[in-house]
Amino acid sequence: MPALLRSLLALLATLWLISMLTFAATSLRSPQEVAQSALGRGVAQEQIDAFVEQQGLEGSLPRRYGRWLGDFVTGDWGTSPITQLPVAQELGPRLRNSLILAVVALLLALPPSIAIGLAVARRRGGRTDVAVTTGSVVLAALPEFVVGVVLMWLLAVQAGLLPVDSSGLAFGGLGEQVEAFALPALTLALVLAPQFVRMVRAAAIDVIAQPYVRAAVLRGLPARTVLWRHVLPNTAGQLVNVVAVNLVWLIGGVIVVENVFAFQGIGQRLVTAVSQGDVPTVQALAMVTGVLFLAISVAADAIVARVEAGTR
Amino acid sequence: MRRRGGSAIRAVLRAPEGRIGAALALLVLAIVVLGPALAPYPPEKLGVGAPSAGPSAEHLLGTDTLGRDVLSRVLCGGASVIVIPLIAVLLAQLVGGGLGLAAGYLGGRWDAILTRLFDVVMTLPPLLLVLVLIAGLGSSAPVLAVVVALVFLPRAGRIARAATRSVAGADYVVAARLRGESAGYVVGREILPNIAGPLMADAALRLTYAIIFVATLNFLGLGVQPPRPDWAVMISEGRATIAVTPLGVLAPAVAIAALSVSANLIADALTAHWSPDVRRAGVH
Amino acid sequence: MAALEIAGLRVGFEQARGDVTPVVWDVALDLHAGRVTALVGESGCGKSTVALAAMGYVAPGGTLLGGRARLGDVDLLGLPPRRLKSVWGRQIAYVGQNASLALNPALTVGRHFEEVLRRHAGMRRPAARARTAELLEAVALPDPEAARTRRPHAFSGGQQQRIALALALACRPGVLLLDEPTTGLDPTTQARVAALIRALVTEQGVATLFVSHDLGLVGTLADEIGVMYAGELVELGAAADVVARPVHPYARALLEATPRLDGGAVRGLPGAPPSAVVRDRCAFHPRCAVGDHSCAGAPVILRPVVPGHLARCLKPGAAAPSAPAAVVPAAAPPETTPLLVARDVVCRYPRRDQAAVDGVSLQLAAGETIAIVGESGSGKSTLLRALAGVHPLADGELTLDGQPLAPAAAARPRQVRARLQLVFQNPDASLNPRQTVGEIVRRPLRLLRDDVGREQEEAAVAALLERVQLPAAFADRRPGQLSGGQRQRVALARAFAARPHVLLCDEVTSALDVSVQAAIVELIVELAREQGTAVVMVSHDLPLVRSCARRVVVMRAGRVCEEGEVARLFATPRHPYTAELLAACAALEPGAGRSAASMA
Amino acid sequence: GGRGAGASGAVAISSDALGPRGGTARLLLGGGGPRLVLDPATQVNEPDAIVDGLLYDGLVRLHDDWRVEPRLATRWESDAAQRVWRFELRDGVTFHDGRPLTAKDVVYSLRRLLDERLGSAVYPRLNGELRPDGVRAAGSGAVELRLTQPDAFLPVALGARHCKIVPAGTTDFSRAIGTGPFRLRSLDQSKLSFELERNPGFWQEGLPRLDRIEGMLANDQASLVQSVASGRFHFGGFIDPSLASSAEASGDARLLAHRSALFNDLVAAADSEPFTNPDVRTALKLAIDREQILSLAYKGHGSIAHDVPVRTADPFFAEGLAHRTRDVDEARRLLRRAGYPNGIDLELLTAPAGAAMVDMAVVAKESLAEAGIRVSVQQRPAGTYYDAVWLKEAFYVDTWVLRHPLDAMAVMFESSAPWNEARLRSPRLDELLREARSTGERSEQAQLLGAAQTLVADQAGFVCPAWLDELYVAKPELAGVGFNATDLVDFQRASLG
Ligand SMILES: Nc1ncnc2c1ncn2[C@@H]1O[C@H](COP(=O)(O)OP(=O)(O)OP(=O)(O)O)[C@@H](O)[C@H]1O
Ligand SMILES: Nc1ncnc2c1ncn2[C@@H]1O[C@H](COP(=O)(O)OP(=O)(O)OP(=O)(O)O)[C@@H](O)[C@H]1O
Ligand SMILES: [Mg+2]
Ligand SMILES: [Mg+2]
Repeated sequence: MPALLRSLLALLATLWLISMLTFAATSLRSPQEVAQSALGRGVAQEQIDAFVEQQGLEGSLPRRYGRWLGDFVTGDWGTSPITQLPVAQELGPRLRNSLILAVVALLLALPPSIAIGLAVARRRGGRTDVAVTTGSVVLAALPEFVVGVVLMWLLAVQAGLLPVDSSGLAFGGLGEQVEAFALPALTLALVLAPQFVRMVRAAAIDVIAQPYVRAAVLRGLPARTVLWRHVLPNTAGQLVNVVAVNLVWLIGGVIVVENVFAFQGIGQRLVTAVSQGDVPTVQALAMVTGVLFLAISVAADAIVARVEAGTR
Repeated sequence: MRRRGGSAIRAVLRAPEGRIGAALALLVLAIVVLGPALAPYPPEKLGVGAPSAGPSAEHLLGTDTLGRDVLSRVLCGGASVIVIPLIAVLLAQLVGGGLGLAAGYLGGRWDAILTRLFDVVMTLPPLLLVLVLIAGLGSSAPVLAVVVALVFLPRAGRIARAATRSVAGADYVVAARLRGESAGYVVGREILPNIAGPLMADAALRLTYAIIFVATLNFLGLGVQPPRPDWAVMISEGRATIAVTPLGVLAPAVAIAALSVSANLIADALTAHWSPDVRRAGVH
Repeated sequence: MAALEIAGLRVGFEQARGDVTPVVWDVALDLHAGRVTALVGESGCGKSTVALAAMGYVAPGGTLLGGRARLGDVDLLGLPPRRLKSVWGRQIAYVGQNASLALNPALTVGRHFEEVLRRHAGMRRPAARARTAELLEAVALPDPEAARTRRPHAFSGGQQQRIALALALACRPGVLLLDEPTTGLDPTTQARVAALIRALVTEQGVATLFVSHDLGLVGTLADEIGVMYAGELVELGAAADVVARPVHPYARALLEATPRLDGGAVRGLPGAPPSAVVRDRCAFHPRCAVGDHSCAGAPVILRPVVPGHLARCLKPGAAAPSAPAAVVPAAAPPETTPLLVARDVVCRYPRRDQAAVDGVSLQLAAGETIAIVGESGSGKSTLLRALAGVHPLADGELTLDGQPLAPAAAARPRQVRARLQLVFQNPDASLNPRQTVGEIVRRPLRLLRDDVGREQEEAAVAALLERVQLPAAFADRRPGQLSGGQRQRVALARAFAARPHVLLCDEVTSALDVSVQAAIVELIVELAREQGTAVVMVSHDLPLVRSCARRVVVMRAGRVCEEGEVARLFATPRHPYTAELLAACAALEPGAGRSAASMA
Repeated sequence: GGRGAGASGAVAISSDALGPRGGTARLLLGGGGPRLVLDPATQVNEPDAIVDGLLYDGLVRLHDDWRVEPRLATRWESDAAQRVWRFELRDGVTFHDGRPLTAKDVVYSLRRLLDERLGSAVYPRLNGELRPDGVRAAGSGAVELRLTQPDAFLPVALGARHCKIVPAGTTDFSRAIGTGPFRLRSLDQSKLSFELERNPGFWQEGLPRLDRIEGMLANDQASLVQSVASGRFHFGGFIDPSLASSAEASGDARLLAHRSALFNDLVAAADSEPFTNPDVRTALKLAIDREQILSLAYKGHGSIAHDVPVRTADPFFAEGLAHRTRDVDEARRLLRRAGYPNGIDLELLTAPAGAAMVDMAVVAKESLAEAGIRVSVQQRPAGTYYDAVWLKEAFYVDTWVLRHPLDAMAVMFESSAPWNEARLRSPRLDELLREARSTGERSEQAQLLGAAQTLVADQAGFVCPAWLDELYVAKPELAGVGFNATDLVDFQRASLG
């Protein structure tokens, strides 16, 4: 299918540009500096030289880029100079954790948001609608870490219901593993939900105003049928788009929330890697996140196309 | 919809949420501007009270672990989360908006190139992009402003381009071109007045995100560094002692919330006024 | 006994906070089985509101202020919502304006039928399917079986309208409410759907309300016509009577504003209707040619003028004093050298194989008015934009006064730009909402006119506004504060400010009501004659064209398929497509016999 | 000559002093690096020390009072010149994989430390006096160390936590084969978590008491206390002193302190302006308010220090130093004399790289200001602090853990020491330290080290206002946790009640 091929090529081109951008941004420091900061306390020049060679820091920037890209696509993501671990191996489990976290948060946020959004759209302008709308504007404006810290205070410190952090993820039984997800996922869901509610509401209001909805009502169909059969399917396309768009923010949110709750995911790793100057890890994470994000966008586009196939 | 006499301020004040937002914003701004003068103690002065003390008459919000007055620190801690986002958004709006306007007006190859460029930058999740850049550039207030501006630049550009395009195709612009108006006139008199409103609403919305953004970077320890008082840094530092001195975290949290919420309320009112149909999802 | 008896219907809408403005007042209508009652009037006079309120439905923001709608022995307006829902779709059915919007794009056609049949007839799927096929066949939809599994977008506008009609008839309702069921369809399709409706109504004995703004159309279709103005019925009578002998000045004005294929003159109706019900005097008085001060004194009631023909007028049937000169096509100018010539013009859009304009040649003499007609998408607008210099030519050439004319407006010298002016279809989009009328009209003066100095501009603007019959004070208004007709006048003033030699008009009236439309056409013809301007008028409205142009060019799929003098072409079309166009229009002419409408 | 002894073979422990056997203790260790280093010779951070201390054993172990406890060595002695040392090894000790401990293993382990390329932290301490070929086996049950210059403190040096004994030939430390009380069950470097289990063949009978230890490294100070208080962990540390009160407030956990086990110091490098002038260095020491730092930055968890890396309670502490008091006027006078009549502006760098490092700088700023030393505190990211700042900048905060006085001064102030952050170049100090090493006489040692401390306190650009306790939180049921100068925390006798 040429359309698919074209979008795939566009995707690859974008990825390539991302890789250049990332590589350029992380290669601003000279190899010497990188080695110094990685090796730390009083090192000999020989060690620095060895490091530069081992990390593939010698040669011109384009050559280094070429080498790095070649290695990257063949699965060799380098070794973190800080942890001495192969980057790919280190990121695997963290990536899994982060993905689960994102999915859990999404599942936590989406269904109630749809229900609430549809409900208030139906009684647009009512007191509940105003309350929900204003509430979502307020909630949407709160930084993730503020929501997270407040939840931590309420649920963990005051009520003692949940652990304050996600260290249960590293070991501990299933219960502790599950608990480890609770606060981060809840925080993310709270940050996402207002966006979703607003979008569902706006989309549903649009659809409800459509003549075909009034036509359905005037055919004597019950309200439930009208809402779920006639309104919801027509918001689906927009909804998928909204979810896809919000996933960018979800990725950002995951980074923040992981750092609030010491959750062992890629976001936490990214921030430490940035502050430690762990270049290979930062590069790999940028690429992984880029791929993930693009995959999501493409998937969303495909779904939207499918959903809207019938509706032009 | 009547668009006449619709100065942004009046548009904001007309909507109830806009009024609340404006009041809140004024309050926060007053705190930031007058705070240093009002602070009962120097914000960095140690041991003005017993460390980690609860609220009292002398220390309305208690003290932190070094015995500094939390109230004074809150009063003095808002500068960076206001100034840096403002500069960043201004930069993004000027540069990105300018480019977007050019792309939208010129169309053709320039449009294609710029749009593609915007798209590429936008494919990187914003926080990731900022972190990557900070990894390369290090962190300081100017770097922060530029980096955040860079994140928002393509978004501002896209909006400006879309707005320009929607107007550039309008018959009245065609009419102007048929008359042989100069590009300056067409852009300045025919296009800009019609997109200024939406762009302003968009900038206000972006400001909300910039505030969240800068606060988040400060929180992650990649922005403003202690001991300078800063709301997000206070939260980050106070998190550990939240059980003992919750006010040391909750007070700056409320301050940040007030700031970003007020910005968002204003943005919301502006959006509702200028472009009731703009899908906010498409905006960021 | 009437199948649906509407009496004393009053509806209001919440305008500002808390204020309810009445928009429909004391409407009374009886619908009888097997008969079509039409409701006509200008946009916003409350037709749709009446149709919906007759079912017991008021759009959000609206309130029912009073009245009855008796269906058998129940009053729909007194029913609780639950009961209403079992009546809707079963005993009384509604088809909304523009069927393509009235069918849910996410559901298959079959699904729409299934839902209704299950709900009101308790039918299971197989039974519902059979009934669906039967219904689709009744509305003459090709291949009903296959149609069931497709979604609405897979059908043309006319077919969608048929589906919507079939859906309304699914449960054999006694009453059918149709809100402008043919608006937006091209004339040919319009005629077919109208004929179908008529046939079904007669056949199934349904009492039908037919809402339309087209008096010509309903004259051929309806048994009875109600004319609405400002939320009130102003005339009600047998269709033939109302069309042939309208008694209310408003009904007469509407009829006179409707262009006729036979070339009869159209006359515009100045002014605009009030936006709310006027109860203390005759609402039409400010626009009325025959009324006097007595009309403004007291409310006027609807009363019989002759038996069975009611009107809300103190001077029913009075002739207008001295009818203003009707529009007459410009006299044929002496055969001089052509002013504007297009030779073998080809225009394309990116990523489209088919050229939008495919080798069109055209000649325009000074002072001449020609019309370009053709169905939607035939390339009329593109051709016009190419002439104006805003669409690039893929091939061909243009000359003005024998001199080659640069294809791009930007490349044309200033004087040349002044000589060609373009007026757009939609006056909303062609005026910058952020500029005042004064600024809008002043720009071409400054840019394209050497003879008007800065200090004379203000006077010139005032003069131009006066010429298009707008008060000089309007110079300070912005487009948002004007009505559609007024905006189009501003657009004309802007075009004439440059003293053009050629005026290019792209469907300048199709966004306007008939009444306004006639006035604008009048104005164009008058100004053009005054200044000796040649006019190219693009339209898909044949009768309108007939009333103002001397020569017609018929386009189809980017090519000219016939060209000729109006009289000749309308009398003896040579191209089968022209004939088809004419036939469709003829079927919709006021007064055309019902037999003509039954062609399907 | 130096001499030490202990019973040979299995060591019996009177069991009544010990808690019950069994149970799994969970540790949450903060202050760690990005990975857990299982090679004891190159270990870096505190969690490495604690975990490696459980997995490996050294020849000796140091207590806070510099008592040298026999571990894998049962006896040691030197010749009169303090040049040739002989250590006798404990019988019947086996590694986790069942191999018996031999002199070969000890020789291999010690020689590794002397390899410059390995970069062990004890290398600078031993490098000057011991070459790899100076380490020899003396039969299978003893080793002999021949020094190039006298060192009476060699057993103390070997009590460093890096000097653990590993099987000869080990290059891969991922399995952590040692002779310690616990052995490694699993380690997940990406999660920074580990599981240890009792070493059934441990040479000290009856120990350890715990069956298992699970732990993880916490990257986040903030949640350490809460995590222990909420019951998910039995033991957490280090706790920043600023969090001590919250540990005390959160009912169910108690605070444990390894008294005065570390210090933060201000480094004023003598080779950079304005610290080239000794008056400026001395002004800093006179102006700083030690009490304030102890009470505010350290919340009282520590003790006053006197600008030497030796605690007041240390047997080698130079008494006279304790009588020096804060003198702001004198500090001003010195500054005037140095050419700063209007005071001086300084930029002090710090990082959240160790307990209270930032708070210490912030508090120091206060008292220095009173003497006209106006400090602006600049916080740098912890991750790159030791690369970008340490040993490079002029004025910054550093942190050290407790060392033996001689070790500490040798590592920090000897002219040739690579970690001479203060840039002290004093032949006299080098001489004093050399002499102290070469005498076995306790009183002479004390006198020489005392003189060295006085010199450091007078001259070095090294401002050390207070010692800081290493703080931990523990659940009450965890008993028997000990502290020492080698492994920091010792869980050998820990038990769950
Ligand atoms: N939902 C609504 N809210 C407020 N006012 C409304 C609403 N719907 C209709 N109106 C007002 O009621 C009046 C009658 O509207 P209605 O739609 O019945 O007119 P119409 O004759 O059907 O016009 P058209 O030919 O344009 O369909 C108008 O003035 C309109 O502005
Ligand atoms: N911007 C565009 N991009 C691509 N194709 C276009 C564009 N505008 C018009 N077309 C196509 O060009 C052809 C001619 O369009 P044009 O607008 O000239 O028709 P028209 O006769 O004016 O129709 P209408 O009566 O609907 O205004 C049509 O097939 C149309 O689909
Ligand atoms: Mg209507
Ligand atoms: Mg057109």
